[in-house]
Formats: sequence, C-alpha cells, structure tokens
Amino acid sequence: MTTHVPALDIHTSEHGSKPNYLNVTKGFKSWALTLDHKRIGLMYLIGVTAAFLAGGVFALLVRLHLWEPHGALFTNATYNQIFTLHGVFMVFIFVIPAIPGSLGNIVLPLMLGAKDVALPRLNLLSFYLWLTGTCFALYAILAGGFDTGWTFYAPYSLYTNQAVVSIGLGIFILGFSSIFTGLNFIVTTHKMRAPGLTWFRMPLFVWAIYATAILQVLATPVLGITVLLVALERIYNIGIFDPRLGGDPVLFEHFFWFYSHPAVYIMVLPAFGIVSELVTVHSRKPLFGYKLIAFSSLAIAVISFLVWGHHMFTSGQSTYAMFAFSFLTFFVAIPTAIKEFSWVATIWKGSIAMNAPMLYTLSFLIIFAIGGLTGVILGALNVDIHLHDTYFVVAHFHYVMMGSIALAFFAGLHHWWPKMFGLMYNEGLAKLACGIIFVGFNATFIPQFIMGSRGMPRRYATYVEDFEMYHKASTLGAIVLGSGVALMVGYLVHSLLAGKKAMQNQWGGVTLDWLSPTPPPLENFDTPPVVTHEVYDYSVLDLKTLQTPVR
Amino acid sequence: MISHLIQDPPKINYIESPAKIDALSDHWGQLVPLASTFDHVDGLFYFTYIVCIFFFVLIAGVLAYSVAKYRRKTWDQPAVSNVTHNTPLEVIWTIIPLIIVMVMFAWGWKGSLDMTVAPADAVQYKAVAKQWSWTFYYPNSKVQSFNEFWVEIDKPAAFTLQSTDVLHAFFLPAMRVKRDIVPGRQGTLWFHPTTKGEYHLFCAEYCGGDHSKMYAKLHVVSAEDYAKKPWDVLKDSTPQEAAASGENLYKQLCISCHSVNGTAGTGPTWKGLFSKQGDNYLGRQREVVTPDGGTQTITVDEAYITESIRKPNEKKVAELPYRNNNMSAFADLDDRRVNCLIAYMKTLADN
Amino acid sequence: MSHDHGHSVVVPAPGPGFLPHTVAHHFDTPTQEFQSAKLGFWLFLATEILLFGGMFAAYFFFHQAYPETFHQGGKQLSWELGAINTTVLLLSSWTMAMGVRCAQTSQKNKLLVYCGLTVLGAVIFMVIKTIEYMAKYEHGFLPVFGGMGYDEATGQLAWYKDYHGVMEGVPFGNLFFSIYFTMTAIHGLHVIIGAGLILWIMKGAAKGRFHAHYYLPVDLVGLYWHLVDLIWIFLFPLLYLVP
Amino acid sequence: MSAHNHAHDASSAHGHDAHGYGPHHVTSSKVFFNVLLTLLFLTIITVAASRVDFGAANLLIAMLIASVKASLVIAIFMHVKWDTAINKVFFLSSFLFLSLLMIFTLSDQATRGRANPINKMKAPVDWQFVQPKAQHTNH
Repeated sequence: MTTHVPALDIHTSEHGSKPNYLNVTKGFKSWALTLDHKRIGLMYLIGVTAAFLAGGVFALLVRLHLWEPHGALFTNATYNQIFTLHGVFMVFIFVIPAIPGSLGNIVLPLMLGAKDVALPRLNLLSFYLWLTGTCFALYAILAGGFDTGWTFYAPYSLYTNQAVVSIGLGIFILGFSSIFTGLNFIVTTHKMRAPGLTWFRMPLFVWAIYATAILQVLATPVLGITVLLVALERIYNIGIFDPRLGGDPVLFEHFFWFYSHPAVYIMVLPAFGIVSELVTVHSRKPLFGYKLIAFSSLAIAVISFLVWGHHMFTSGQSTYAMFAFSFLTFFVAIPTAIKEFSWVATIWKGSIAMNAPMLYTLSFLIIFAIGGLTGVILGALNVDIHLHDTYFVVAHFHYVMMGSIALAFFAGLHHWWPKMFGLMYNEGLAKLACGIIFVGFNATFIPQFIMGSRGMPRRYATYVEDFEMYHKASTLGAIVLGSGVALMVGYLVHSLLAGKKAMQNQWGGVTLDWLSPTPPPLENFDTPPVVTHEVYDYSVLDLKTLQTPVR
Repeated sequence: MISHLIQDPPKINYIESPAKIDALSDHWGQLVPLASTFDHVDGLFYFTYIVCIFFFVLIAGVLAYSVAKYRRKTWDQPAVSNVTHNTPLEVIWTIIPLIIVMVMFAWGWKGSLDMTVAPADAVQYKAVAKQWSWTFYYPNSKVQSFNEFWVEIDKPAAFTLQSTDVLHAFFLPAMRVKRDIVPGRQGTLWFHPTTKGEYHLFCAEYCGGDHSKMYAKLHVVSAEDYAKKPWDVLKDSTPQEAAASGENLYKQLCISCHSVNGTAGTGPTWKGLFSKQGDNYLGRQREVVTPDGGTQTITVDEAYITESIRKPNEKKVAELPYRNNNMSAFADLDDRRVNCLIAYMKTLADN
Repeated sequence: MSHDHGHSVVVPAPGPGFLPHTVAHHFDTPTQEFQSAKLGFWLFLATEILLFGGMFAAYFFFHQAYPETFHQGGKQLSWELGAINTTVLLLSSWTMAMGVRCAQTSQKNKLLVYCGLTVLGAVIFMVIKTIEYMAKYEHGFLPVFGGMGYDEATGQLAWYKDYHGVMEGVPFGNLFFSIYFTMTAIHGLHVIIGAGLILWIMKGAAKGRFHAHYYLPVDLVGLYWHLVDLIWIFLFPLLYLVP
Repeated sequence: MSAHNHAHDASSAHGHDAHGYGPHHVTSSKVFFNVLLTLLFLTIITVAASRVDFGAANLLIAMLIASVKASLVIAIFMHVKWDTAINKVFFLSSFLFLSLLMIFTLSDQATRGRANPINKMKAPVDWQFVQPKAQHTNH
C-alpha cells in the first residue's frame, strides 16, 4: 500500500503465532475493564445482537397475534406492551447503538490508522451506560411493563398506570451512551488520523460515522430532557405536557421529533457508510462521486434537523409550520437519491464479486430504494394526511429500519467478520440466509403497504375483517424472515467454533483497516501507517497475489 | 410482564369485530375507493406511486444488468472501468429529482389547503373522543349517537373534534381525512361525502388499552333518510325494547370494562346488580368510597346507577380492584338511554 | 505500535513541587492529547446547552401562551436574592478563570485559593437557593414527592396549594413554578457537580499535578463552571425579572 | 468598563511551550477583572431595565443584555476567543441548533388556529365548545 508497509505474510494471517486483541490477555476482568476499542466493539456486538433477537421475538409475537382479526394470543393490554417492547428494544437498544457501537468502534480507528479511539475510557463508559439503560428497560418489564408505544406520546404516557418512569430513565441513560459514542468518534476523526490521511482520503464509512456523530451529539440531549420531563410529570405532575394542567401535548411531539427525526438518520447514516464501503470493495472500483456522497452525508445531517414536523402533519400544528416542514422534507430526498444513484453507478462496470457481503449489499440497495421512494410518497402533505399512522408508514419505516439498516449491519458484519475474528463463515449458508431474509422481509412488509394505503391503522391489537388477508400474508412472511435471521446467527456462531482461517485481506480492500494484521493486535498496526494514495485506488492492489496491496 | 402473559385470562371483554364493509372488498388495487371530493389525494398518490415505480425499475434494472454482465469470474479480474465521477451526470441526477419532488410538494400543499378550508355552508357536527368510544353531536338535535353516525350525501360535513382524556385521531380512510384530537384543544376537519354507504371510522392515534376497539361506523345517507334523524331512533316504549336498546348501548359503551357474566373486569360485573323478587327488582347493599376517602354503605338502586354513569367517581365500589380504577364519566348520556341501560341491567338480575 | 510499549511520552514538571505528566499511550504528542480532550469537552458542553435548551424552549413556549401567568409568577420570586446569587456566580466564575490562569502559570498556592473561593461561591449560591425554596414551599408552590396528583373532583393539583392566593386570576399558575423549579433544580444539580469537580481539582493541585505543562483538567472543570454561570445569566432575567 | 478596550490587550501573550501543549494563551488578570466589572455592571442594567416597561420589547431587551453577558463569559472566561476554529464551530453550533428548535416550536404555536376558517364559523347554539375539565381553578 505504501512504502512504509512492512513485509506481511501474504497468504495467511498468522494470528496463531502473534498475539492479537482477542488473546493478548485473558480473563473476565481483562474484558470487563478493557480500554481497547475492538474489545468494546465486540461487547457491543454481543449486546446489540441479543437486543435484536429479543426485539425480533417481540415482533414475531406481534405478528402471530395479528393472525386473527380478534387477536390470536393476548389481551389488548398485553399486545400493547409487546409492540411497545418491540419498538423500544429495536429503536433505542438495537438500531441506534448497533452500527456505531459495534462496527464503528471496531473499524473506525482501524480505518483512520489510529491506535485507539481518542477517549478510550469514555468509550468503555458509553458501553456500560448502554448496559445500564438496557437494565432499566429490563427492570421496567419486570415492574409490569409499559404500554406507551416507543414514542411515549403525552398525555397517555403521563396517565398510564405502568412503569414509564423506569423506561424513561433507561432511555435517558441510553441517550447519554449514544452522545458519548458520537462525541468520541468526532474527536477521533479530527485528532487521530494517520499522516497523509486527509479529509478527502477518508473512507466513506468514516464520513458517515462522523455525520452520525454530529447528530448524536446535537440531537440526543433534547430527547434526554424530554424523557426527564415525562418522568418529572409522572412523579411531580409538573404539567408541561399535561393538558389538564395547562401543558401542551403537541409540545411533547415537537421535542420528541426534534430528536427522533434526526435519530432516523443516526440509524441510517452508518448503514449508508457500510454500503458505500462494500460496493466499492466488492466491485473493485473507486466509489462513483466520492465527494458528493461525503457531502450528502453532512447535508442529510443538517437538513434532518429541519424536517421533524413531517411526523406531525395531522397533530394540529399550525398550517404554516406544515408548509415549511413539508417543503424542507422533500430536500432530504435529494442527497439520499444521490447516494443511491452513486452506489448503482459504482457497481456499473465493476468487477462484481457475488459473495455473501455483496449479496446483503445488493439486497440493501433494492430494499432501500423501496424504503426511500415510499418516503417520498409520505412527504406530500395531503397524501400523508391519509397515510399517517397507518400500516403504510409502518411498512415504510421497516423498509428503512429493518430492511435497510439491519441488512447493512449484516452486510458489514459479514464483510468485517474475517477482520474481527480471523475466521470465515460458511459462504453457501450465508447466501442462503440472505435469500431467505430478502424474501421473508418483502413478504412481511409489502402486504402492509397495501393494507396501510387502504386505511389499516397501526398499533391495533384487533382489526376489521377487511384486512385479514394482508395480515395473514404478513405473518407468514415474518416467520420466513425470522427463520432466515436464526440461520444467520447459527452459521456465524458456528464459524467461531469451526470456521476456516481468513486471509489477511480477505476481500482485497485498500483502506487502512485491511492493512492491519488479521485479527489486529492490541494497538492495531505493527508500524504506524502513512497514507500516500487516494482513497479507493484499486490500482495499488496486486491482483496476482490476490489481496495484498503493492508494496 | 411474563407473568402477565400467563395470567392473562382469555378474552373476556371480547367485542364482535365490526363486519366487513363492501367498500373495502378484496382486490389488489391500492386505495379504498374514494367517497369524498378529495380526489387530488388519490391523484397525487398515484402520481408519486408511478414516479417511484419508474425509479425503482430503473435502479433495480441497472443493478440486475450490472450483476449479470460484470460479475467477477476469476479472482484477479479488475473492474472494466475506473471512472470516479461524471459531473454532468451527477448534476442531472440532482436536478431532475429536485424538480419532481418540488412538483409533489406544490401539489400536496394545494391539496392540503383545500382539505383545511371548509365551505361556509358545511353542516356542523361535533365528535367527542374518549377512551374508547366516540360520541357524535348533531346540529339542532338534543340526542347524540355513540360509535355510529350519519351524514347527508352531497352536503359538506364539518366536524369539531374534542377529546376528554388522551390523544385520539379521527380517521375516515374512505374520505381521506385524518386529524389528531388533542385534549384541551379543539380540532376541526371536513369532507364532502359523494357516495352513499357505510364507512369505517378508526382512531388512528394510539390511546392505550382498547385503542383498536375505538371504532365507529359512518353512514352516508340520502336527504330523505337523513331527515328522519336515524340517530334519534331509540326504541324504549316497552320494557323489552328498552332492555334490547340497553344491550346495544352496553355493547357500544360499557363492554370493555364491565362483564355481564360475573367475570371481574376493570369495573364490577353487571350480573346480579339487582335481584329479582316477584315483580320487584331490589338493589344490593354495597360499600362505596366517598370523595373524602371514607366509606359508606348504600343501596344499588336506579338513582345510584344513574349517578355512577354520569359522575362515576363520586361513590366508587370499595372492593379491590375497583376502588383503584377510575371510570370515565358519561355525563352527556340522556335519561332515556340511562333508563335503557338500567332496564338491561335488570334482565341480568338473579332471583 | 506494539514496540512502542513503555515509551509513552512524559511531560516534565516545570519545577520542584510539581509532578510530571504521562501522556496516554494512544496519543503521540501532548498537544494531540490536549486538543482531543478539549474538543471532546466542548462537544459535551454543546450537549449541555441543548439539554437546558429544551427547558428554555418550554419556557418561551408557555411564556408565549400565558404571559400574564409568568409575569405574576415572576413577582413571587425575590429578585433581590436572585441578583445576589447572580453576583455570587459571576464572582465565582471570575475566581475560576483566575484559577485556570494560575494553573497555566504554575502558581500552585494561588490556584488552591481561587478554587477554594469558587467552591465558597457555590456553597453561598446553594444556601440562598435553599432559602428561596423554603419560602416557596411555605407558599405551597413546591412540587414535593408523595401525595401528588390531579384531583378530578376539584380540578386542582394536590401540590399546588397557593396558600396566600397570590396567583389567583391567572391561568395555570402551576406552570410557572413547575418550570422555575425544574430549571433551577437541574441548574442546582450542575452547581453541586461543579463544586465537587473543583474540590477534586484542589486535591490534585495540592499534590502539584497541575502546572504550565499540564493543566488540562483545571481547564475543563473551569469550562464546566463557566457553563453553569452562563445558564444562570439567562435564568436570572427570565425567572426573576419576567418582563 | 467595556470589554472592548481589552479585547486586544497587549499583555495577552501567545506563549509557545516546547514541553507542554504547544501554543496556549494566558489571559492577563487585568482583562479578567475588567470583564468581571462589566458583567456586574450589566447585571445592574438588567435589573434596571426590568423596572422600565418597554412593552413587547421587554423580553427582547432582557435577552439581549443576557446575550452580551453570555458572550463575554464565552469569549473571555472560556477562552473561546483564542480557541481553535473547530472548537468554536462545535460549541457555537449548539446555539444554532437550539435556535432551530425554538424557532419552529414557537412559530408553530404563534400561528396555530389561523388559516383555519372553521374556527371562525358560528357553531350551532345548542352545543358550544366546552373545555373538558382542563380549567384549573384556584381557591
């Protein structure tokens, strides 16, 4: 890659002989108190995967309950708790920390050529805050559960007789975990780059995580104060959101969406980053429109602060506010469209490796196209008035959250799996699982688009018979989707026990993460790297020796 | 909560789900057939829909073609092209979507203004939402209807919306209208029904427990039928009719909290509220909690039940769990309807 | 950089009585460490601004909705005590700034004195705050834990007593006091945390940890303390002198 | 009394320390003291201004004085005047994003109910809007 690169063993990663971050120290304490970004990332990975599986089980329960119009399994009250749990687990405990916390933590310092993140102790603190917040959520379940929906809309969240204070404090703590992660990544990107790694030589994953981090730092505090106020309302009846006491529920919605709309981009921007990396590496072609993608990440970050009112078109906010919010909403579509077009153009005339990470990426591109385009439908004011709070919205954001973000997370996981563990998963099973997930996902959510546009409201424990057919189709799809995810978890765990050794540069990447030994040692690089070539310049890759960059 | 799963009794408060409405018959078209003048909603919907399908086919097509054509066959196969950018192309795919979305915005804005500004001759109704029922008020009529309402065809109908507890939303899919109902504030909404029939009204904003059962039926009827005030038809001339009307009201208003078979619900069961001795119905003695926190023993007679319907938390039944639960007040329920409910309760008396 | 283990950069002490500082292993230079921590702390302060910002937004929102309530509510607070507290915080902000300056110039004893004065300011502030809270409690304006709730029958708040009827005639007088107590309580919490941090700085300063070559923690705690002051600068006119 | 006189204080040295952090700025005590006096003076102005009724401008004037005080604290006490560009940008951008929250939220409330002619139409006499038990009455 550069003249500074020392001789590396080309064909195998000699992780057996040299100590790497996994085996350099042993024992519970060496993990629980580690300051190493890769170990913290791995702990996040285990945690968020558990949260994802828990959220997935709740989702399956929701779908199974809706098999019958009268509800097949639970009482309405229990159903309400379960969909709330699904939302809270998936949004706050899984999606928001998933990619930055796990892959971001592991890969970002590697990509920057740094020995660690800038503030390693803060990094560990954010993980434990995440754990504490999750414990609050679990405690809230034991304390009787909560049935407010993940949005905690006042005044219902103020009146309901359930454990809203515990989960509110849990989300406050999870919020600070997210803030500290973002803060850390901003500082790391600014201060820890290797010599020669100028801003426009940074991989797009770094750009995406950086843009995400800005959102995390600037938007999350408002969520913090909002849930704190809800808790205070419940304990002291302070009345800011309680209409009986002069408060305004719409103010709650403003506060909530001031965070939660940017939060959508906190979730999706890292996914964009992963996909940007993967399309270029697996097409072995420089990313098309690198600068435009980098700037569009920042543009999305800024514009996303100006559009939160589009969640409130029917809420009773003023007509002028609706005008402004709808107008600005359409501007978010542009940088997003630019990204999608650029990815497709990158694949065009590339050398496309049809391996598991690329299959997940291609699935992302298809699903995200649907998720993004249906978002455009929802941006139009009068159409949104009809579609708001129906299954159309549910399907739309699942296309973005589950279909796009989770698939990108899986893609990244498969892509960096050999880097993280030095081991390979079963390629055939991986492709099969990807296919099952893709089919199951679409089977779950396409019926929801149809019933939503026909008026099926969301968060319904029972429904009118007109929608039975769509609900049954959706439930069947969910079962397929669930089995695909189960298969994926199965072969990934299996690979840890009996996987083949991975190569040092498994996919032929030219960013710094592939320059480090596999798995990386404690401080990542044997020699401090220096960058001398442009980003994604595959001409430095020696194709004959398969993966190793030219020395 | 896991314990809740196990302990949850089978569906005691089960309401029959509303029957199918023909307007929603099974076909794979997109929107429910429109029954209002807001056709620009569908127009814009189908326009954006087609634009989206075009872009989706474009993206998916290019992807499929690329994957088929440029698939890597040998490990060391380099990319066919190393192009990194193409400024004219990038400008084009920034500008064209921008123009398209601006068209969508303008169209949507125009449409939503139409939906905001009601014509001056609109008939004024009022809808009051509470957990989990709807009450409808009609102009120049003292009588309300519950969970069912009537409007006249080809007359614009304007609704003032109120909530007595939490957020609800008034959603008529066939009319393409929806509006959140914020407690403490007054919401408004209008539509112009153009097709006779029955339509679903849903609560679209999550409002807790029986959110999904907060359902009402809209009847769009002809001028002749409307003139008969179908909401004002209450059959209570004989005790049997009154009891039947009472049962109907029970299913609309009370079923989610009160059982009639003796099972405990959120509120006390109605079975055996009275005991029948000959032709007389006798109320039981019951301990109740007064507003000052003390308890007293009262007789459950007609007067007490009437008070409990209109001001339910004045004298709450002292048993657990009822003393901890609040019932929402039905202060507007008129005497005839209250009497119908009492007549129905008497049919549940034990001997 | 495995072969660099044990070769961490050490910043020497400027003289006797001071301790050298070892730069964290993953940084190459002390400047990199300083700038990283500083940037991180500024970002943290930005989140604090937005956290309080939500409260300020609520303040303006309800001020716009019920201006008369806020006017009447502001009159119930003692602007004299508020002004004294403002002066105390401004003075303590100045002593803190001087403290940081002493750390930069390796003046150990003066650093300790200035930090001590700052903590004294915090204590005076909290004492005055407590006096104010007591007065409001006696008026029945303080939401206290237990026995709360909205009484459906009387349409009143259990906590909002208004014994002297001073807020009569304005809508939702409870809102002003809710906002007053929430904002000042969160601010007071920051004062206490800030005072604790300064005490921790004093402990390190006594050992000679902070000097011209390494004063990072003093600098950061100073920034935190100025933020506390900054917020109070806005709270004072908004709550005590409500226009 | 004004801070402007001291903004370019000659004694504010840009020292360069080879052992420590490289360039750092030590502000002179005189500047700090003058800022303190200015802040105390502005506090008096704040109280004085609140005694005069400027009508609708009251809030604006109070916020303006507070902003001047805050700027002094930020620029001098918090050393932002001499800080790196990136630190300035991030800290000051928090105020920018906060103003977004305030502008949209407040303008929503200020314009609610307009352009909504139904409200202006006369409701039938037999029912009128009744505030549902939200009225909060004092004794």
